[in-house]
This record gives sequence, C-alpha cells and structure tokens, in this order.
Amino acid sequence: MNLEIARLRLPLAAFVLELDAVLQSRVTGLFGASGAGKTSLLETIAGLRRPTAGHISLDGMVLTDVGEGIFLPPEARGIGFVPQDGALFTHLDVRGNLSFSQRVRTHPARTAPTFEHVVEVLNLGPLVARRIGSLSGGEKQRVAFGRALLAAPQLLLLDEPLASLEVELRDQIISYLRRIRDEFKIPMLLVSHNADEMVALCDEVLVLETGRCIRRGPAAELFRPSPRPHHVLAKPVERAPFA
Amino acid sequence: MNLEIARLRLPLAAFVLELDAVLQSRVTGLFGASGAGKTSLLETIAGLRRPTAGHISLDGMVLTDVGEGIFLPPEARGIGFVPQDGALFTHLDVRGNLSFSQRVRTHPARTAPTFEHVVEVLNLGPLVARRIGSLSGGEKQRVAFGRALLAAPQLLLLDEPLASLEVELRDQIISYLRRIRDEFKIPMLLVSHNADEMVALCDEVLVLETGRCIRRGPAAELFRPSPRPHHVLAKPVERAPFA
Amino acid sequence: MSPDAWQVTWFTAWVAVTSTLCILPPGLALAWLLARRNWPGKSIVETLVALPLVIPPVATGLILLKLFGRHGFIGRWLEETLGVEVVFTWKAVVLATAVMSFPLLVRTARVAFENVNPRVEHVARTLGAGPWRVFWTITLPLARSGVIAGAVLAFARALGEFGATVMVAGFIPGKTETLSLSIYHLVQLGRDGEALGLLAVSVALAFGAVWFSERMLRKAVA
Amino acid sequence: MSPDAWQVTWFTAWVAVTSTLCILPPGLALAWLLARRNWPGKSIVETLVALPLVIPPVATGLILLKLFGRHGFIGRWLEETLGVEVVFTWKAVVLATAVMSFPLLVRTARVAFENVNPRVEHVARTLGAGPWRVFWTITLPLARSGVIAGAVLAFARALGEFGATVMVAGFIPGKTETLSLSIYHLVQLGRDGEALGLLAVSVALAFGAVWFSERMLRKAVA
Amino acid sequence: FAAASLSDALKVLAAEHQKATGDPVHLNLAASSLLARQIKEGAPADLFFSADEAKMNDLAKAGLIDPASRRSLLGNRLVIVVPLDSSLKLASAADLANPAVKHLALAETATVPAGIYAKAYLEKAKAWDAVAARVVSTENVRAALAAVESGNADAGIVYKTDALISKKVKVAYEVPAAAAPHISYPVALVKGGKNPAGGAQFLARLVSPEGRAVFAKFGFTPEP
Ligand SMILES: Nc1ncnc2c1ncn2[C@@H]1O[C@H](COP(=O)(O)OP(=O)(O)OP(=O)(O)O)[C@@H](O)[C@H]1O
Ligand SMILES: Nc1ncnc2c1ncn2[C@@H]1O[C@H](COP(=O)(O)OP(=O)(O)OP(=O)(O)O)[C@@H](O)[C@H]1O
Ligand SMILES: [Mg+2]
Ligand SMILES: [Mg+2]
Repeated sequence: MNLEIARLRLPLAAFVLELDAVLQSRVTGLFGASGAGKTSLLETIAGLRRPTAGHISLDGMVLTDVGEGIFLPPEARGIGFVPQDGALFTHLDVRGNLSFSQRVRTHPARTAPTFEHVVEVLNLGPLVARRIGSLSGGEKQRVAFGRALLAAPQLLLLDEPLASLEVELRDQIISYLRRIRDEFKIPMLLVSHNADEMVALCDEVLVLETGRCIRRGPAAELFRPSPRPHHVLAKPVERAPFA
Repeated sequence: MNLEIARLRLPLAAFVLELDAVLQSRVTGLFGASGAGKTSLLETIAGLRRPTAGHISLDGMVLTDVGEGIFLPPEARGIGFVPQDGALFTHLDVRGNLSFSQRVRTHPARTAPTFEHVVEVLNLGPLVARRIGSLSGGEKQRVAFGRALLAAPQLLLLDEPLASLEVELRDQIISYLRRIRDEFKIPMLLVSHNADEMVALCDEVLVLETGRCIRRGPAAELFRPSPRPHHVLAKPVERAPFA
Repeated sequence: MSPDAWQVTWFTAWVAVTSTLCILPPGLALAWLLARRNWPGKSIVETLVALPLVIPPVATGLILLKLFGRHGFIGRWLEETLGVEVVFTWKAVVLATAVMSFPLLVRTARVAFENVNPRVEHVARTLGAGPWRVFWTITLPLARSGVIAGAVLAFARALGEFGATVMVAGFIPGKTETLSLSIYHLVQLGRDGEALGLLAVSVALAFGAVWFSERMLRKAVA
Repeated sequence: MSPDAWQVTWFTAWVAVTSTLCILPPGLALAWLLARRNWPGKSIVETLVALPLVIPPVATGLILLKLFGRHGFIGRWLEETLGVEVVFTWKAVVLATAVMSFPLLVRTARVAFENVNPRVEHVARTLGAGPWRVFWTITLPLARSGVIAGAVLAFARALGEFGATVMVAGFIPGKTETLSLSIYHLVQLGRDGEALGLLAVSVALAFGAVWFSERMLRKAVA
Repeated sequence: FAAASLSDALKVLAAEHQKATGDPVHLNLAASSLLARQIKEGAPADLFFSADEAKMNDLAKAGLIDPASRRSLLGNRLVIVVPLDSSLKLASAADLANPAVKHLALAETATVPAGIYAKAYLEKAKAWDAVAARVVSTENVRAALAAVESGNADAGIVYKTDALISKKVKVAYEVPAAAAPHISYPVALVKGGKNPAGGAQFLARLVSPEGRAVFAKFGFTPEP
C-alpha cells in the first residue's frame, strides 16, 4: 500500500486537523486521546468529508486534491469503513446488511472473503436472520465489521472495531485480521485505544494529538510492556462445584 | 445497597435471561461475552423493559413485581443509566444534556456532584457549548456519563462507559468513580469487557453467559494477573528530537 | 389595497392562525397516539381523520351545518347551554378551516413522532422526566421539523379553504369574508384582475408562513 | 349499487391511483431536493408547491384551464405536437387531482427524508453504492413511513378533489364524473340519501388505502 | 341571502339602506342552490333572493318562506356566446347542431338555474337531442363562460348579464324572450328570521323604483 497524505487541512470545532504523511505499512495504527481527530481523518480518507486543502492518493490513484478540484466520490474509492457507531441499515436484517455491497457494487470487486467465511469468523451464524434493532452492542459492531469486509475493499479503515468485544472474541478477530492482512493483502488503518491491539496488529503507529501527528514509529518501539499487572478471567477450576 | 432480583425472566431473541441474585456490594461488575444479556439486565433494572416474571427491589422499595402487577416507571426509580450508545439528546447542546435532569426532575434529588465538578473530572470544559452532532465517540460517551451522574441517582447503571476512552482518561475516571462510590455512596452496576476495570472498581463480579449467571465472586478471586504482557505508550524521552 | 381588502386579509390571517392553533393540541395528541400506541380500531380512526380530505368540501360543510346548525345536535346544545351561535359567524369559518386542515397536521406530525428514537425517550425517563415532560422536552423538539411542516400545511389549507366554509359560514361581506371566498366571488363575477390581486395577498401570507417556519427550524437547530 | 355508481367508483379509484402514481416521481425528487440540498430560492419553491393548497380550488382550476386550454400556453403546444386534448377529458381530472395533491406528498416526504441519518447514507456509499442506488436502497426504505403517509394523503385528496376538477374537466356524466362530483351534484339536488351512499363508497376507498398502507409498512418492517 | 350574480347591485343597495336607516344589511352571497340548502338547514336568513323560481318553489313547498311577500323582481335573457376569435355564425338553436361546435358549455342542467333554463330552451327548440352528447356541464355560469373564454368550448349558453362581464367572448345570438322559458329572480321573506321587520324594510327598498334603477344599471331587466 502507498497512501499519500500531503498538506491535509480539515477545520474541526476546536482545532484544525493537519497531516503530511506517507503510509506504506500493511497495518497502520492511529492512537490518540478522545477527540484527537482520528475518526475525522478516517472519514476524510474515505471521502465522507472534504478537506479545505491537501492531497490524498492511494497506490497512485488521486482520491482528493483540493488544488486541482479532484474529489473522488466514496463509492469509487474502494475503501471499506467500519464506523465507530456501526451505522447499520436498520431496515435490513443482518444478512441484508452483510450482503449490501454485493448487491449495489458497480465497481469490480477484488478477491474477497466469502460470506460464509466472514460469518464464521465473526461468530455471526445465529444472527443472520435477526433484525438490527434486537442486536446487542457487540453484535452490532461485528455486523458492521463483516459488512465492510465483504465489500472487498482495497483499504480497510477500522474505527475501534473491537471496543465492545470480550477478550476471547477480540483475540479471535485479531488473528483473523492478521490473516486478512497476509492472505488477502488488504492494508488497514486501525483506530484503537488499546495498546495491546496495536502491538498485536500494527507495523507502524501514528499518535495524534489535537489534530497533529506528534509521534510516529513501529508499534514495538512506541509501546512498552506495562509494569501494571493486566488481568484476565481466571479459569474456574478452583471452584469446581459452582455452576 | 440492597438490590434484590428474584426469579427474573426476560425472553430475548435467542434465549431467556434468568436471574436470581441479591446484590449488596458498593460496585458490582457484570462481565460476559457479547450478547450475554448484560445490557438487557441493566435495562430491566432501570425500568425500560418489562420482564415476564420476577421481582426487583432496591433497598426495600419494590421496583418491579410481575406477580403483583407492580411496575414503577423509570422516572420514579432514581436509577441513573449510561447506555452503551450514549443516546444523547441531539436537539440540545452539551450543557443542555448535562443539566437535563435538573430541569425535569420531579422527585427530590439526593446530594449530588455539582455541574462544575462533573465537568471538570470528565474533562468536558471545552465542550459545554458544543452541539452533540460534532462530538467524537469518546466525547459523547463522557457526556452521557456526566448526564447520568448529575441526575443524583440512588444507583448508577454503567454500560461500558469507558470503552472508547484512552488509558489516561480512563484511569482518571476510574479514580473519580471510586470517589463517587466512597464520598457520595452511590452504588453502581458496571458492565465492562475490561478485566482491569473490574479489578480496579468492583467488589463483586457476576459473569453472565447466554442469560444466566454462571459465576459470581469477588473481583480479586475471579480475575488473575495475565501472563501476557500488557502494553502502554512508552514515554517519548528516548526519541527526544521528535515532535 | 382598499381598506376592505385589508380587512379581509386580516380576517383571513387571523382565522388561519386561530384554526391552526386550535387544532395543534388535539392534532398532536392524536398524532402521538397513532405513532406510539397500538390500539384496536386504529385504522378506523386514521380513516376518520382523513375524511375531510376524502369527501368533497361541500359535503363536509353540509355535515358541519347539520351538526352545528340551529336544528343540529351540537348546535342546539351550544345555543341552549352557552348561548353561542356558530353557523354563519366567524366561529363557523374557524370551525370549517380547522376541520379541513386537521388531517394534514395529524398525518405529518405522526410521521415525525414515529421517527423519534424511543431509546432517547427512555433515557430521558431514567433522568427523572415523567411521560408528559418527556413529550415536551424530548419528543416534540426532536419532531419539530415535522410538526412545523404539518402546521404550515394546515395554515396553508386554512388560507385556501372554500367549499366547507361557504356552506357553514356563508359569504357575508365584512363578517365571514375570507380571501378565498372573495377570490371565488370575484372570479364568479369575472373580475379576474381583482381576484389576481387578492391571490397575490394569499400567496404572500403563505410565503410568510413558510419563511417563518424555516426561521423557527433554524433557530431550534442552532 | 347501480351500474352507474360502480362505473363512477371505478373511475374515481382509477383517477386517484393514477394521479398519485404520476406525482410520486417528481414529488419525491422535489422532496429530496428540499430536504437534502440548500439552494437559492428554496423558500420560494416551497411556497409555490404549497400554492394549490393556499388558493381556492376554483382559482387553481381557472389557472389550469388557462394553461391547458386550447388557447393556453401548454394546451396549444400539446395539441399541436401530440394532438392531445386535455380539457374536459379524463386527463383533465387526473391533472387537477394531481396538482391539488402534490403539496401534500412533497411536504410529508420531505419530513421523512430529513429524518434519515446522513451518516448511514455515507456508509452505504463507502460500500460501493452510487448516490442513485443509495437513494433507492437506503434513503427511500428508511423514509418509507413518511413517503407512504404522503402518498395516502395525496390519494385521499385525489378522492375528494372537487373545485379544480369541475373547472377543467366539467361534469360530464360517464366521462369525467368522479364520486366527489356526483356527491356534490346530489347534495345540490337535495338527494342526501343517495349522496350518503356515495360518501360511504368514498370512505370505503379511503379506508382501503389506509389499510393497504399499514400493511405495506408492516411488511417493510418485518 | 342572495344569488351571487346579484352581489354588485345588492352591495350598492345595502350601503344605501344602511345610510338611510342605520340598520346594517348582512348579505350572504352564494349559488342559489347552496343558499336554499342553508335555509333548509335552519340558516338565520330574513330574505331570500334567488336566481330561479325552482329554488324558491322548493322553499315555499317546505313552508319556509312567507308566500305573501314573494315577488318576481328581475328578469334576464339567455345568450349564446362564442370565443372572440370564432368565425361561427349562429342564428338559431338548430345551428348548434353544426359539427363545428364540438363542445357546448352549459351550467349544470339539473341544479344550476342557468343550466336548467338553457336545457329547457334547447328542448323547446327541439335541438336538445342533437347537442346533448356535446354538452359540457360546468359548476356554474361563470365556469361555462370560462370554458368558452379559454376556447375549449366552441359555444356556450349563459345569461346576458354574465356575457357582458367577459371581454373574451362575444354574443353570437340573443335568445328571443319568447323562445326561452321566462327567467326571473324571485325574492321573498324567510320565515323564522331574526329580524323580520328589517327584512321587510330592505325588501321594500329593493322593489322601490330607486331599487329597480340600481338593478337596471347593472344590466338586469326589472320586471313590473
Ligand atoms: N462534524 C464536526 N464538525 C466540527 N467538529 C467536529 C465534527 N466532528 C468531530 N468534531 C470535533 O473534532 C475533534 C476530533 O473528532 P474525532 O471524531 O475525529 O475524534 P476521535 O479522535 O475519533 O475521538 P474518539 O476517540 O473520542 O472517537 C473533536 O474535538 C470533535 O469534537
Ligand atoms: N429488543 C430485543 N429483543 C429481543 N432480543 C434482544 C433485544 N435486544 C437484545 N436482544 C438479544 O438478547 C441478547 C442479549 O443482548 P444484550 O444487549 O443484553 O447483550 P450484551 O450482553 O449487552 O452484549 P454486548 O456486550 O454485545 O453489548 C443478544 O443475543 C441480543 O441479540
Ligand atoms: Mg472517533
Ligand atoms: Mg450491551
């Protein structure tokens, strides 16, 4: 992947998002405090927001160039986006949401994971016939994730896709994301507040603060093991008679 | 606190939520996989869902009793609820959301944290005059949290209130929650996928699986330190010239 | 414009505003019931509400005349108990326009109420607001675009109503004369030029209402 | 019911359905433009759309007659290029009802479109759907309750329209006779019993439309 | 309560009456059939001034008017009108059977006085059957006139007073008084009015020579 972002400017409520970066890793992490501008950056790359200045190109294809008045519409960018809040289609059931891109796509698809495959990995089997309104928070997140994967994008933008999942499922999905990265060679931009996720998945991480990239480097360099103990659910063996 | 839940039954899409428990800790954790029934349980306690059977009482006051046809409306329960998706009032600005309960309350308020106090701890200062539509994910979560705190509830139900916050802010809010617990003596029910949060805050934790409580016990017993290293952002000292 | 025309314009504007204000409370209540509750006979009530739209205005007017007239069920009661006479007075004009514009308000407001997310209302209740307060502080403001649109439609209809009005209120110059009645009358007399002048006044009133509603919306959002 | 009455009923239902279908495409397009785009003169277009509501039906009828009549601007063009005559035929009935119900559809659909969350449309575009597909697969289904409500209002209005219709289409038994015209006529003759019978038919048609719309809604949700 | 076609003359007379007596006159101006309907439903009218005898007969039958006060006050004539640019030559009712007349605009022939009179005239002239298929009924005289004005009807039969108000039609043929039914505008006091004395006073003014003069000024033919 070669995502070039040059002299980007996007005014936000309290500050201006400014970025100049060439991203070439398979998985790039975006890290930063609440309100740092991570979501806004993803939306600008996806073509959902128009910057006031700057240039964005992906593998040589110009996506946005304010100077030359180029603004490729989102549907022509081939960029999958998993928004923070899911933004599922409430008038369709889970299956309808997942297969949406297959029904509407006009641009040719890349080799993509199959419907069955995505359903299996994301544990969506029992949900395919369910209405969106009756899903739990984590279930919604997984559906939004699967929907974007099935669009066979050239680049995946993931906005905290694992935030409301339990550790087990999260680990499972992380290993799946690694396979997507390696098998399907779909590059990704991943927003997360979880340093462990970053270390497990990202080659490189950008740290944003009030709209600027303040640090950048390989995940292994930016993050260090914490001295604070990290907890997981203990195996219930010691209290065998319970439940 | 003395929250009694007896023979509760709430049919959900794929299973029935069934619970029988007396909760007396200051902070009780609800832990469990995506779709286990945690949110549904909180909504039932808050009076937003009607169970088909069972009894719920808080400190002797009956909230729900299906057998006797008692169902106290949510506004009379004095139970604060921070929903997973925020459910903010988009027609009001941040200040309007935060002060909503003060304007509408008909039941007498308990001693509650002040507006200024909540704004300071949740870092909402720069946001008070902002419209909801322009907030980031984490900002929304904090506003929903502050709104519930200012309602001066007798019991706080928190549905993953820290999921999309960075580690620093999360730590800060955790210590604030500890103070609420100790100073204002507001008991809490906390849903989270993060074991560290559970250990840091909860006296007791219930583990739910497909609608049943499969394990229960003090947080320190249920969770154990993980052998897997946990990561945090390294101090930038080693690369001083950067940024 | 002649003083007469001014007087008619004021009267019309006044009637349209009054009738719109009169139907707002029952209209919004009914719209809310249709949007948020399931009850037996809902489809029937919906049809009944749409009736003044479905049947020709004269027929509506005739029904109103039979109900509110001197021999009518409600008319007699009103006259005997309150000494109020409705038919052929300005009250009849307001009545006719109110009845004719009622369905427009109800339908549009109903759509708006349906689109308010019940979760948000639920959360408002956990914050201590009773159902009534939730309606005023949450549901109504969130549905405002639809409610305002419905009110504008009702107002516009009130300006243009003719058939039912002339039946229950007659065309009594200086007493029940609205712009719409005058225009009809002038057209009948072949005085198209004058009719056009009054038409322009009607349109200006409607434009004022649309403009006002847009402003209200923008203020509510900002 | 007499064979005549049946014929009038069919004709009326057919006219109402046709005129509703005719105004759906332009009505929805305009509603969308009003809901989703800002352009100069928006308030003016809004007022223009509301006009048939604001001015008395006869006046609307007269304007249509002048436009579509043999000497009229559009009428002449239609006759010369397509050899189509509109006035005093069934086409005039459809035209009049369509014009009169247009504002109801546009306003209601507009509210519904405004309530669709643009974020959801945005996400649909990142999934490969162009603006046109997004409209069909996302916006319209999410706005369906309002669109259906608007169509039902338009249909009801089409059933009840009288003033404009009689002006451009005349009252030609067996050719331009609708239920509404018949009812008016019978009321004038004082044959209230027969008028009531036809009224019941009108109401039944309206009830059918309401019932059908509820079914469509429920199916779409399930 | 008075037929709409009388409104201009009546407004003048009402103003004079108020100046002379100080009593305001409330006019309710609408189609005669509608007014008759309203009176039947108990409308508080003192005086009914109809555009045709039939409506007045209806009310008389129902016992709603004071028969002693009934007078036929005004007369009118039927005319056949054609669009201003029409080359049609019409010299009798039979000429309406000319195929060049594709649409003949009449006011509704069952309820509206002008339509009833026109139909009676055509029947009397034995022309009805020939033209019946081409008749376009309109809601009232004004609509018939509008149809002719706009050129959609090739001819129409309306009152002479109406024909005078339109500048876009011309009178092709004036129906002779003898060939058509007698057209008259009857006026009578309504029983159960709120102010019978005032009604009678105004009626007196209408029938007075000054009253007749006003009607004549507006194109009506006052009857003896
Ligand atoms: N539509 C908008 N208009 C103006 N300002 C906005 C808009 N959306 C977000 N902002 C502001 O821009 C800043 C960055 O928002 P953004 O959503 O990109 O943050 P984020 O890094 O994704 O945060 P989080 O981790 O909380 O989701 C925030 O201060 C936010 O309030
Ligand atoms: N309104 C509803 N009607 C029927 N079933 C529902 C409804 N809401 C949720 N469910 C189902 O009930 C189960 C529990 O949902 P709930 O939202 O309580 O899960 P949760 O434990 O909060 O999960 P998460 O951590 O993903 O938020 C899920 O399988 C969900 O699909
Ligand atoms: Mg974000
Ligand atoms: Mg949940």
